[in-house]
Amino acid sequence: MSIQGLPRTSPGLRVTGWPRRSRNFLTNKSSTVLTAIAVAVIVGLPLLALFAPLPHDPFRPDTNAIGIAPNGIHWFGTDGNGMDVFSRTIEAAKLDLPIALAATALSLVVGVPLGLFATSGRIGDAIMRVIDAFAALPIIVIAVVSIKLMGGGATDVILAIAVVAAPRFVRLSRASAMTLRSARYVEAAAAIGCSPVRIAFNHIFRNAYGVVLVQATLTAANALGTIAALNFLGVGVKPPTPTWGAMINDGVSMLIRGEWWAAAFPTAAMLLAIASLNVIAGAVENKIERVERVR
Amino acid sequence: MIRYIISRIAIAALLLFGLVTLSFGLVSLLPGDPAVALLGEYATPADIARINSQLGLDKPFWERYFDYIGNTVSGDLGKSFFTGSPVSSEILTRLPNTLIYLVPGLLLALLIGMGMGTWAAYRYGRAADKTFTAGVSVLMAMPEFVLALLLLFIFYQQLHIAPAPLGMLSSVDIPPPRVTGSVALDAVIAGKWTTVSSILSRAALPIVTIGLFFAAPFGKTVRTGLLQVLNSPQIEFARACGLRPMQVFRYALSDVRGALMTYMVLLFAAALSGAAIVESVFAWPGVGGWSLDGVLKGDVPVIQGFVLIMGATSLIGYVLLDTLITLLDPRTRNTVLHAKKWHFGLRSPRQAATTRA
Amino acid sequence: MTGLHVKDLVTEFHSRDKVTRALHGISFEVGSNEIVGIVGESGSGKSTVVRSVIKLLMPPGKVTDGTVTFHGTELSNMPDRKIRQLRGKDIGFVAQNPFSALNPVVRIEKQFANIAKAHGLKVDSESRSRALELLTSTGVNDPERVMRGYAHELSGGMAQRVVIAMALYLNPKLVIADEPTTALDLTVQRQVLDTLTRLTRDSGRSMLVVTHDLGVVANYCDRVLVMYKGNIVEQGPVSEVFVHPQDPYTVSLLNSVVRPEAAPAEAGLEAGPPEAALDARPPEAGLEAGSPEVESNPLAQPPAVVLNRRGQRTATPDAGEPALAVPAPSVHPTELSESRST
Amino acid sequence: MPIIEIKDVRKTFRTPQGHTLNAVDGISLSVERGETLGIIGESGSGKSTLGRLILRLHEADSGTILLEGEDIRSLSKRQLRKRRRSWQIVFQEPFASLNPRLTIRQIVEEPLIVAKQFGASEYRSKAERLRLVTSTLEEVGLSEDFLDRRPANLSGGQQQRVGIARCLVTDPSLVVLDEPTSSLDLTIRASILRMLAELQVSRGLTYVFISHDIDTVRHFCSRVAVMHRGQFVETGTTHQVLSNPQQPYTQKLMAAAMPPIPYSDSSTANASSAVNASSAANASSAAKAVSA
Repeated sequence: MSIQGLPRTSPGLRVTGWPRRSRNFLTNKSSTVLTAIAVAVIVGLPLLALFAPLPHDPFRPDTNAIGIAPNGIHWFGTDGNGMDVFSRTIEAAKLDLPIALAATALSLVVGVPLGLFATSGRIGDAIMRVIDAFAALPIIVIAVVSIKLMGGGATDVILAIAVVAAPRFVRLSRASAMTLRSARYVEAAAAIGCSPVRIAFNHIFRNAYGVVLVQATLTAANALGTIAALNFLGVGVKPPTPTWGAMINDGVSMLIRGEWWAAAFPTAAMLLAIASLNVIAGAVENKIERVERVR
Repeated sequence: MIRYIISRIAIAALLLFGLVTLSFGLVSLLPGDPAVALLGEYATPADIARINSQLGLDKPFWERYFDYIGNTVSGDLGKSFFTGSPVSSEILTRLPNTLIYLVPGLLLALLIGMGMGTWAAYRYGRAADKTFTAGVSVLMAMPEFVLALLLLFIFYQQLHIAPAPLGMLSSVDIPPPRVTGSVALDAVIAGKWTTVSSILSRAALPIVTIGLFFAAPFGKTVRTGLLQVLNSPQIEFARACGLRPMQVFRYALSDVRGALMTYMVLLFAAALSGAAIVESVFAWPGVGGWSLDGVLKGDVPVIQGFVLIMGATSLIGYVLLDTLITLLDPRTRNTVLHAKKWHFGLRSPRQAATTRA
Repeated sequence: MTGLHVKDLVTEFHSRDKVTRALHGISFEVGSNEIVGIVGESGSGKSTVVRSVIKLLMPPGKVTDGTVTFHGTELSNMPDRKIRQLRGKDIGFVAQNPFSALNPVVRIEKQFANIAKAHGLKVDSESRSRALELLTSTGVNDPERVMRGYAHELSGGMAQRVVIAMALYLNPKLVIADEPTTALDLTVQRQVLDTLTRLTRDSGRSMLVVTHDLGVVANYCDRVLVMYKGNIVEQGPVSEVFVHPQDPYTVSLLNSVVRPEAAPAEAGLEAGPPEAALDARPPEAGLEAGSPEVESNPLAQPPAVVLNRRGQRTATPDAGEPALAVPAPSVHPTELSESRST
Repeated sequence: MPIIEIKDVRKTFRTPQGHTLNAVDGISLSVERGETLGIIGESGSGKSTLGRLILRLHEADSGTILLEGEDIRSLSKRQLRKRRRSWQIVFQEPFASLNPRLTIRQIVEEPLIVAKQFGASEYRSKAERLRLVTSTLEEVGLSEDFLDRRPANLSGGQQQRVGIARCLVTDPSLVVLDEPTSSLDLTIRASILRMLAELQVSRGLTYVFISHDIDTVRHFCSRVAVMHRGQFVETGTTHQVLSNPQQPYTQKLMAAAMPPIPYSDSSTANASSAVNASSAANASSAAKAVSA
């Protein structure tokens, strides 16, 4: 349950404060700084792409500068078509990150109520059986098929990723609702005459949302990887619109020749975004544990 | 016992049927006309109609559905719209190619994950554990294709140890005579050891990719599971009885066995469905790349076949696993074998144990 | 030197930024042929004592000072390998909950065999018959069937008898029992305790019993150690400590028990302890007996606090007050040390 | 009119394996206003289930349950929720029964809000609710400082006080106490019991006290029912039942109790207090002979 010897919140202090210590080897202060950086990356990258002036047009190939290494003009070099890697890497954030976040939000909105709803009764059982059958299907194929099914724009990618991720939330929220339903304080709430709706909101949801939130952040990180994988495979948003996955795919042939920059920079950007989301997930988890481990 | 097995089989059959329906429904709704895709955009309507009737696409939906189920049951998964080769035989030739790197890759993951996870659990809170945790977070943040590309860059481009990612056989290798259809198996049968070793050297990077990629989640599971058990009264009592560290470890392992087996099957399913990625990076002639191709082209029978086979494989895996876990654990084994006969009272052993605990 | 001698034992729990002391240098001994009880409430450190003595403490718990001598052998600086050989063979351990102590997926027979193997003994029909014999003497009926079966097939009392048999399997000189009957039903507790003490006394062993039940101590122990917040506040023969308690904490502990001879509806209800002082322990304490965090003691400077507490106690017999409206002074050190650490 | 009158109540559980367990097997009892009925039994005897059946926290399979003359088994769910404010329960595990995310104030206020929703006009004003919460907390020995704390920041005894305050805030007539002190430390138990006894007098409460501890029941209850395998094996005044038990099961239960007094009772005494070894050995064999 809890970890011994950890400082508890002193009585006057609210338990809901920002986490002061992380569970890994980072100290309190650096953990907070790290979280701040992570949030800055996730929020800042798309904003940068939207509002900041890019040094080159990310869509216009320069036939005089094909595959040149990073230099003062092309900070990240140019790719095989002569397009500026730096501008495209930033530009891709405008698409990749919002798609990942939107897909997560969508799966959250669909999955959580389903899970809370599926705790009992025939309909609940039926929902779970469908989810189980889904789990047996190859995920990437489902995603590809659903994107093909719908055409291949950004919205379609969002829908496809949401379809893949939603079962996770159904399971998770169902599991925590099931556990909490038998919690003693829920019984106590029933004993003082709380209505089922009041119990659901004031007692069950209040204690379940934290876990879901952590999972949501992790899912967003995962979605980012899946989107990149799909784009890497050539499914999803059409070229020449830059996405990290597609850029990496373009860069592979150069990579084999030893011209690493066209693939390396979008990869680094993507990994940075994924890592940031993971850091945020860790921070959220810590915050929740702060409440839970004092039990 | 027999009743239990029958019930398991019945459940599996029911799920399989649902899967067939799902794969048919999913794919039948694909937009776009396969005939157009096949003939190109300038095909005449007459040509399209001819192709459609050839492919049986002019029949009503329900008729196609029942045809599909009938064919599937008899083992006929249809023919590719594009190459015309039967889907079932394509899968049979390609699946071994996929398994060549997938199974050793997963075993490698098991080895690494188990070793590192155990080590981290035993050194909980110390440098080794922290390194492990950090390593896992890095690996978990890395999508499979990035890992594959990274390995390729290091071992092929920089160190020149690994061969080029150009498939299973190079042009200089002589393909063995066809016996089973699977090149690797045929090479073994024909005794062409140079070909076999060439295949193995090309499989090395995919194996390492899979091994590293799945070692992270596996190791994490091992560590969490062991940590829980190692702090349990059961292990404390074993230690208090003076059991040797290896004996204690075996006790701990017997407790997390079920969870690890479950995880292994889950990983296998995940690896199969992610095969498309690894295979497209290494141009591997496996079942994943082939199915991806089919999906991209809208080759309906190929997609259906792949979804069905992969789904069925993981389903059967789940059911087998469930049965195995139930039978391996004496607590649940008794429930299954002699239902309604308890050694004591009315409560089940599990309940009795938990209420007392 | 026979028996177990513990001197100035200090155990601490080390976390990243602070150290909490669970034991503040305790000393006691268990002579041969003697049954000694350790009583205390949750959080008093009584379970940490036994784990420190036989080095079962898991990190971040750590014995930082003191010596433990067992029959003339110094255990404190003994290598792990040697200690392991001692456990089970010279010092038997009876766990609290038999169902969580026995391995659920290994047959009882095999668990006996594993103990023998661990100490380099041959596993044969002889070692098996010794186990059967022990099971019989602990009162297990149909020991043959029990040996072939699994833990979950047993009732609580029977399972605890199996645990006792395992603890005594290699004929240890000392048995350490950690709340041996807490997990059992009332009617079974007595039988199991009778068995355990009979087997201890009959073969001239000694035993250290950890319990929170004063009844167990009164009925089965020769001597008693009373623990409070990581200190032994009083020790002596049961007949003396229970009849003429000296330490105010022991007094309040004994007072809080409802005595049979007292008049109904009065006794126990009026003679309450100064709860304010006791009730202000850290929230974790008392939630999960046996786990290390329960034993952790947030008081940084125990002796001062103990003195403080004692002075407090003896001065104010505020037993009947509806406590806690005004927290007693001894609350503050706890809270202060907490707020400092956060 | 008795405050509780139940007749031939039964409750059967189905185990996951499809076995049936008669948790409560045809129990009838009545409790008068102001009385404390003790229900004593070992774990699994069905005593907690009975407590929950009385308040209809579990649905009984058959039988009648009258609380203050009302047949609660025939009340609609909504009517039942409305009436809950008068019939309350205190749980065994104080921490588990408090929502960790709520403050003490929110926890104790919740019954008032529920009552307000059912039209109790006296709880309409927020200030009035706060006054009630504060005064009830004070009654159970918790100062205003506790209002904004959360359960995790309280000790076990304080948590149980909050649990008691929550059930008293709506001024109930009947309280089921389901082992209210068994998970608390010895030194805290007595003060909680003392407080409960005081509250009973000052508020005119009726208690059903569920426990496995004979000594606690002896001092807390006016009448006792001994429960075993879903049935009452013996009932009567505390004095009757516990001083002169008639049924073998009750006798067994009594014999198992261990009084914490050395040399207390000759029938259960053994050699434990003997100081030197040889006399210990002798006496233990003597004790064996006695118990045999």
